[in-house]
Amino acid sequence: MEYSTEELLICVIARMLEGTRHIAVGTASPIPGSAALLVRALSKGTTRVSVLNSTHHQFWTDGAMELFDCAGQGRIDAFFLGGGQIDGQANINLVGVGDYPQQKVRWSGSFGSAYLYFVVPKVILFREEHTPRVMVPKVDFVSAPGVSEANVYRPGGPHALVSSRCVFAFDKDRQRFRLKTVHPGHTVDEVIENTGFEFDVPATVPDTPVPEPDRLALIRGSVAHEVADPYPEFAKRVFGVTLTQEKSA
Amino acid sequence: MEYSTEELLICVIARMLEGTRHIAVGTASPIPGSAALLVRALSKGTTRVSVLNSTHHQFWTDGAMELFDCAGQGRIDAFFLGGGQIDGQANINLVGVGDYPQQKVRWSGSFGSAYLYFVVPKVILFREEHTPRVMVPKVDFVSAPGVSEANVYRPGGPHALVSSRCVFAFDKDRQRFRLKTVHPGHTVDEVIENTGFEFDVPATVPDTPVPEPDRLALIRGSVAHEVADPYPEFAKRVFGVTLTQEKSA
Amino acid sequence: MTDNGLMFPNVDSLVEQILDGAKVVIPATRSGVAMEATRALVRRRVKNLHLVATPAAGLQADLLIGAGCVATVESAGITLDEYGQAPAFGRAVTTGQIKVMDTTCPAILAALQAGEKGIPFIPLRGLIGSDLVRFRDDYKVIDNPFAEDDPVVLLPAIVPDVALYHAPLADHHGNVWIGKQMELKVISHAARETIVTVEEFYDGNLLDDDRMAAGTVPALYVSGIALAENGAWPLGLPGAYDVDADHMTAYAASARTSDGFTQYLADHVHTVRAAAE
Amino acid sequence: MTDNGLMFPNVDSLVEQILDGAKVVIPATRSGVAMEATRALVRRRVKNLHLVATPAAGLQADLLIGAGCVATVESAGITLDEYGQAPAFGRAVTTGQIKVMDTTCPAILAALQAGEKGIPFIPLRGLIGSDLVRFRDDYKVIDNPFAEDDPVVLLPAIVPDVALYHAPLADHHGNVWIGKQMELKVISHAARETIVTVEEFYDGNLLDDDRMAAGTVPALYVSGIALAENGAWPLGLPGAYDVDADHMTAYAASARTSDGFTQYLADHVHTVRAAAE
Repeated sequence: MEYSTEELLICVIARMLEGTRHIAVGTASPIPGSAALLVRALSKGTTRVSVLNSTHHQFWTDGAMELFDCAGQGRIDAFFLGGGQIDGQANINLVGVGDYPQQKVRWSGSFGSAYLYFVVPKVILFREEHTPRVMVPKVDFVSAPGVSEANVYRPGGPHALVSSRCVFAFDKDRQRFRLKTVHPGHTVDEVIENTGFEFDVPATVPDTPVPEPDRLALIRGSVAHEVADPYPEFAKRVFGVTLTQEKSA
Repeated sequence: MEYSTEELLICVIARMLEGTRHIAVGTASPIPGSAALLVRALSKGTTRVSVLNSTHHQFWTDGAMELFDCAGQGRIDAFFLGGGQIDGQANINLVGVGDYPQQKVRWSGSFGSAYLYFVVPKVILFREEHTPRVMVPKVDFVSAPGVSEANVYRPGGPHALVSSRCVFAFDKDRQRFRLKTVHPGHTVDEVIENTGFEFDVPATVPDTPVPEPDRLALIRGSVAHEVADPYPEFAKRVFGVTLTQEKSA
Repeated sequence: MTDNGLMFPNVDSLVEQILDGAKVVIPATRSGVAMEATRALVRRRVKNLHLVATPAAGLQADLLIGAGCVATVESAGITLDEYGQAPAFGRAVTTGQIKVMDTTCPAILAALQAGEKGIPFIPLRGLIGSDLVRFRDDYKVIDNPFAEDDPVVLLPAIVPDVALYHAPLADHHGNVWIGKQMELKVISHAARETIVTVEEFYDGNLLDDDRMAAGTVPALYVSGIALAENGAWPLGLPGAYDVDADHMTAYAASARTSDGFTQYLADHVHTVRAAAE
Repeated sequence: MTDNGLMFPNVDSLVEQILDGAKVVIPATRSGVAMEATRALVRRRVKNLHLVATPAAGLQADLLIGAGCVATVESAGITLDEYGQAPAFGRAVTTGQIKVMDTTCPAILAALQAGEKGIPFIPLRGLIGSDLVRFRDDYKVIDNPFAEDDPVVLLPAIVPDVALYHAPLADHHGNVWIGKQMELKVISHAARETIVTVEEFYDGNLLDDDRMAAGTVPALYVSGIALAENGAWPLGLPGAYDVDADHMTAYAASARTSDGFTQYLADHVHTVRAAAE
């Protein structure tokens, strides 16, 4: 069965999240958002998904504080973070390139990363662009560190890094990434070449499993429609789905 | 014009509060509550009065936190506290008699006193019973201290103590009460005899001014009706006013 | 309506969720007290509760204390308000039957907000020099690190095992409408579990209407709901019904003695179940 | 309706309340941004604002920064979301025109809640080891006094001079309905003054209906209100209207250069006033 890169990535992330009780998804994360909604569909309702800015997939009534308070209470089990730069210790940089504060390139800012990375047990780093300018030896600014000293309160942290080329697992003890699978059509050498940081490469690196047909059907069906609420542009581009205007009372 | 003790006390307290921007009144304070509502009536609406548990005279929408947060923000200018025991340093005891914790007599507890006494600029102590068992040399338990060390953050504190016999002003520098006026029909000697703590007595102690006729009219008119909402028993007993059942939508 | 496991057929089965020794946070007298659930707890003979009042309590605490269900009370005050002192509470303190963690209203509220935020402690102005601080080993006074010579009290966060309250409405998704009693939102967030009785059910989803959503605790925080018409009786429920003044007066009179309290339990707590059986 | 001094005849007179150098707290893009008031501030050529975002901002901050109204931005992020990076903000940082106090969302929210509570600081988990702490001299790491060897970050309270936002409704008493955007309650409480534009007026008193009261900021906190239909345009207002995507796309394209930004101001900010005069 044919599939797009987006659909492959949705299935990759969904596999990491099966059985999760409560997944929260940030504002600029349509692929992780779709993965979370797929997991919910597969869970027959036992997985809760809170998509920020969605009309229908969020449960907040306490304003901007609630996501963070909820995470602090230990009620959020998985979240996604990205990064303009990501390094081999899973540090992420959402602030900019060059010497802070007067940087050469300025991005938007760290948002919730410096908190959620510490308190959400399973944080999946997701960044499609897999080039040496993103996957760097050392980030120029640490928005949120990948690892902490032993005495720092940190129930949460990085679980894996998913890109358009491969999946890295994060090894907390070694404080490094390990190449887990390479997406079909990509190679280990290509990953090494495009990654600025060092990582562990096992003797054999399997291919990333392709999307299962039943999941592709779910993605293109209910998930595509659900994801069109928070991410209309994405749903149109990837699934050709446009949400009919439907306002809450 | 004839007046009751309650009406005298309402006028005494009201005189201390004229020009106040925002007065808050606790749950068990019908006389201070009436005084606050009188001040509001006299202010032509510039004084704001928040009566706890009133349907119509409070502005809270943030639950039990709001009164205290509001006081912490400096938005409450006057409040009332009582005490099962009050001593000459304006310490108050709302907890009980005897050695804590297994006391001989246990009262309800300190409520907001240990906070509001510190942050509300003008706290008026009000206790009708003026006997040596209430006005003690030293309280058995300090629910809230009358005075603090110089380095303690304390924009608020005691302004006066009003009883059924007299008015004491509190002198912050001397950390003692000074007898200010004695209510008509009472004497300085009687006050001394019934007060367990020491206080300053000026050479001449004037009588407490009697209620002005226009204020009595206001008290018996609009104030009596307004106070019947939070304090129905009091309004019935003192003013013979019963609120007709009127529910908010 | 999905079978979300949140709906209990009656109050007695609902309160099975509250275990002996639980730290139970309860609302103030006028905020929606789960009195029917409280009577069910007394009938179940729950033991060693640690009650946390938000920030004060009344009849509910007095009943549980008098019935021997309580080991510890953390509160800024226990009172029957215009009906007088809480008699069972007074007896339990003077005889040393319960431990009281005395505090002041904003301290208990701030500590619950700390629990809500997942922060380990929270500072509060005031308190210094009061015997509340002297007798609370768990309160600490530090120098404000942001100023010179500025002592400030730190309160440890409160994370209750259970929040228990009575609300006007819940929907079949498990969302609970509390109106403007925002401290109920705080305790629902702070506690690990939230157990609620409601006056009635709401058709539809409370989160779909922004006017209702503002005063709604989402199902995310809720562990169990049961219907209990007049569930706050003899206390009132804001916007719904007033306190039963005659009953409160009668309770205050009965509970003045241990025997009278026992008789009250027999008449108003235990017999109800017998009648229902 | 009483003449409570809160009602302003138009947005231009309303924003006179915001002085040069004020610390102004603003909501996030989807929470009710007072864009009409922002354009009025640009027309007034307000200077040296210290913006505090709750906890991030977008077009509003970008416009004010590009127009030279801002000295400092305290924020967890400035972005046009799906319309790209905030171009005027990016230029202002790379040229050193503004000071940025970078932080993380829950830190700014917690610090505003500390302002709301009148506490001098508040702790927060996380952050340790990030460059946010390294570059924020006003953040402190202490040892948690309630545990052994447990470092925790303390954030100083934020007490803004003014909160500025756009809400769906206000009544003639000065009460403002914000729905479930509870962070607007927090900033209204934390700030010394609250300045609001509203879509429309509500007949009656918002506090009289518990359904509305739950989502209402009482007049007690409000310093000024003016009517501004479509006042969040080109941003959306929850429950009322969506973002104007075409306009946002056009802004993002124009503002990519300084000249384009100046032209945008001429076309959409300054000319409006000229037309109205």
